[in-house]
Amino acid sequence: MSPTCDPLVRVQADDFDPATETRRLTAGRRDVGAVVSFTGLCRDENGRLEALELEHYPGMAEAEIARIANEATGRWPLTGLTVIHRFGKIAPGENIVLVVAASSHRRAAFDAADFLMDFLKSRAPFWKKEHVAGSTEAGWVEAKDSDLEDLKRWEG
Amino acid sequence: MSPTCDPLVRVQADDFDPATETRRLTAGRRDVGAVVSFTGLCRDENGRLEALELEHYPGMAEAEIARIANEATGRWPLTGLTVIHRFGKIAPGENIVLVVAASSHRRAAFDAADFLMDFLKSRAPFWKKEHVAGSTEAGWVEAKDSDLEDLKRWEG
Amino acid sequence: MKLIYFAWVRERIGLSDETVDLPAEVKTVADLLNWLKGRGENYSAALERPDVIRVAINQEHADHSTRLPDHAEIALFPPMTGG
Amino acid sequence: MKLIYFAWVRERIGLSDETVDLPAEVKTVADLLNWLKGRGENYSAALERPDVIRVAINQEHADHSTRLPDHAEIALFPPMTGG
Repeated sequence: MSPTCDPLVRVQADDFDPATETRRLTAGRRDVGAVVSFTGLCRDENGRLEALELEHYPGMAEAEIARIANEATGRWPLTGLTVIHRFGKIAPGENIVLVVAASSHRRAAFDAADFLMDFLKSRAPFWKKEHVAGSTEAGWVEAKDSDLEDLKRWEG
Repeated sequence: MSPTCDPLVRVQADDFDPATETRRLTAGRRDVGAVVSFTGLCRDENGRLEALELEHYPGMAEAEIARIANEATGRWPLTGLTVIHRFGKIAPGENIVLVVAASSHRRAAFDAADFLMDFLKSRAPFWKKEHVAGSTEAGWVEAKDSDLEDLKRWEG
Repeated sequence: MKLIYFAWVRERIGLSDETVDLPAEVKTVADLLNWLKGRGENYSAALERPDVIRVAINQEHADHSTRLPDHAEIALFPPMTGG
Repeated sequence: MKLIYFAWVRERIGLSDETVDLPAEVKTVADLLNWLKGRGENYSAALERPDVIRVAINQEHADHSTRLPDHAEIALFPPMTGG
């Protein structure tokens, strides 16, 4: 009954264009009623952040995101799903992560995008390091307990 | 404490470009960490739909969307919020409605966009009529009870 | 009083808007709907189920129990289906 | 066994990856973490709180109680902070 779709997963150093990715899921189709896109950007902590550096586990990053994406397409009737996560140095204001979920139904698109972001945060093998202006020390961002709390929203 | 923002509300016959609207909320800023955009499209019911016709109440449509948008900016710390709703004839595959919510925080952006759509559906004065291929009769789309259920998610 | 109609309420009444003089006993939105129903078959067809009719007074949603202001734009329409 | 380290685990150990021969008594992920801690100050600094260390076996998340396969790529890293 549920439309199946094959998620598109990319892990890359280059920037992405949310508009292009959205068009890929809607162009020439008449069955898409809702597209939810989430873009996560590098946010400046009080003007002191020079850049984020994102380390990742090549191979596992793609595999783990694909596992989460496939779980989402099994849970919600999606017509399309795209997930892109960048690695490397990223300046404030730049894109880090993109999730685009398309469906015939509004709630499915919202929930799938929300679910993807919750699981990416605590299961995709990426680690953020902060490069701070005027300092040679770079510090690893600590995981938040709330990230694990977020996962519980999707249980049961 | 919460970043205040002045929502941008437009009610128009013309199409819109989600990418342009998203850029408007992020360009030149370093404080935006999350952008959630929802695009509602005209979906074809089993290949029989020729077009939707959207009637609206000019004046009240803008005012009511602005009331809902202002409620959202009061509830969540948003750095930007844009809502665009089209009226007139809209073919399958075309855009109907856009909500873009920007925030420092992921959950605020998701919740605000979700809230906006729930309230737009049952409070913004728009009515959809379906023009069906091979028929001169056009039928009004009926409101769903589930639309009112959706509002209850935001109580309390 | 300025009355304005939308969607199938407009189609069934056969008018987009009109200006009417209300009798003194029409005090609330519910009174108005009831009074309009008696104005002809087109009105009774449009308003046969008053409970589903939504009302806005001066472009704000209003309950059926709301008292009518002296001068206002009263809009009658079906449940909304935008978004 | 191929071991691979990320983020501050990598920095503290001072290696990105290495291949080690494990003694027969190292049977689970927890055994591995305990054994590595004894290999020097860099390892004990990286693994001082084994409970926060996340582990992947052949690129899939694994519990500390998981038995180690004979040949595998075992990755050790801090809690993830992507997204």
